[in-house]
Amino acid sequence: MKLIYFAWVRERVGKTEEEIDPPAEVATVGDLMTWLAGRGEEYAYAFENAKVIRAAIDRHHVRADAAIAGAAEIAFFPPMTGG
Amino acid sequence: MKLIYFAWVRERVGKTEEEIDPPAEVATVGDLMTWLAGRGEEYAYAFENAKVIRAAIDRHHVRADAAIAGAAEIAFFPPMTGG
Amino acid sequence: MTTTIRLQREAFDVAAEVAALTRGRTDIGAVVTFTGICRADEDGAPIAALTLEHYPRMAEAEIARHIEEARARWPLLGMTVVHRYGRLVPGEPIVLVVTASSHRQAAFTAAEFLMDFLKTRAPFWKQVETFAGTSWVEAKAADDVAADRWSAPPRREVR
Amino acid sequence: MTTTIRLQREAFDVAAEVAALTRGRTDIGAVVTFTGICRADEDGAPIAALTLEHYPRMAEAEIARHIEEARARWPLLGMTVVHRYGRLVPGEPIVLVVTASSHRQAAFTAAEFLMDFLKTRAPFWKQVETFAGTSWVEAKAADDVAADRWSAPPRREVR
Repeated sequence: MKLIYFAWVRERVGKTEEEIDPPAEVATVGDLMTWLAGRGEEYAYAFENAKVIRAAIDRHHVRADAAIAGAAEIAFFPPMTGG
Repeated sequence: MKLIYFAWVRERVGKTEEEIDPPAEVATVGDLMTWLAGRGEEYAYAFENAKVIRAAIDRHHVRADAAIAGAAEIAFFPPMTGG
Repeated sequence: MTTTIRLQREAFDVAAEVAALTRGRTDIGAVVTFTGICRADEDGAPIAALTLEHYPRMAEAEIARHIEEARARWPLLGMTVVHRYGRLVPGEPIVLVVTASSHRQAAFTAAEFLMDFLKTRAPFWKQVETFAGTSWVEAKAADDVAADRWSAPPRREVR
Repeated sequence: MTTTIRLQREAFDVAAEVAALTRGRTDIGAVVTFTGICRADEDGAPIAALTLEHYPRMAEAEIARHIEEARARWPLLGMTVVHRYGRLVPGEPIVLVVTASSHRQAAFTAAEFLMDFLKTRAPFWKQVETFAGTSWVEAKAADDVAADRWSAPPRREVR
């Protein structure tokens, strides 16, 4: 699946997007953030306070308990500040 | 004092404005409407339902119990429908 | 604060009024405009035109009093009210309110406040011209209800 | 109903957007516009510019979902949302919402609803450029409070 990062999540991870293939036990968005945080210093920094990070699956807002099975594109970003 | 009429009050009275000199016992806006209603058929028609008619003294909205002493210009009109 | 009140027969230019209120300023973060337009129907019946009658000096004074009240109640940076009179056909603009503030809530709230008061307290009267004759538009109870909500203390604290 | 959603780098023309929504129609009685403008300060500190980052396809989809919700909740005749991205300096417009209805209350309410959702749910992020460096604007609790009021059934019945 494809991951996309925005704003300071993007800056901390150091990339705008990437393809990943997480292990089967990574079932939810929350699991995915925990798994990502273990991938290195920049990910640990980006996801150190996972509670404030928002996620979208295939361009719909989801909560941390949303299942990632079947997702084509998962985005992580800070709370939005548009308008 | 000067009286000014607007909208259907004006149409019923048949004039846009006039100078009047009511007797001393006409103390309030309500008294004035009653006194005007006795001045002829067109006035009786205009003021037949005095409760719905609004008044302004010197360009400020007033209630029927407002005193008319000292007023230079009193206006009578239906409820407003601007905007 | 920039305030403008104009009563006129002519149409108005919303963009020009907004530009006059905001030009050269960088403290304004929110501009709300309300434009009231003559519809082709009134209470479900087709109309040919509206004729607006007004009480000239009082209309200006009454609008000024409400602009002053809005200024006292909300943190505004500018307000414009333009109201037309005379004969207007469907599709023509009748009234314009523009409010400017640093934040959106004050701008929205003040625009609604000014419109509710223009509907119920500004000395304007609409005469409807139908294909059968003319009649005076009756005041709507819903407009009085809308205006009455401003008698209570400001209801919304969010900005 | 006419609806327009556009995300763009370029400035927008409020008058042209309103004209596109109302041209040739005589059923629209009320048009509300909201323009959000880049201020020269953020939380009291002077800024040099804002840079807006967005999530392109999701931003359009999310705005479309809220336009659809507004259409279901209020009697609207047209809605336009234009949101800019990229670098903007103080005084430049950021966002435009236009709503049209036969009566004013629906137009005002839908414009506030759309703005509250653009602030809290549309995937845009503002980075502030000060004379000392850059930082990301933090989401404001007041904006969440404003958005939460729409979860309850429509509060105002007046039109």
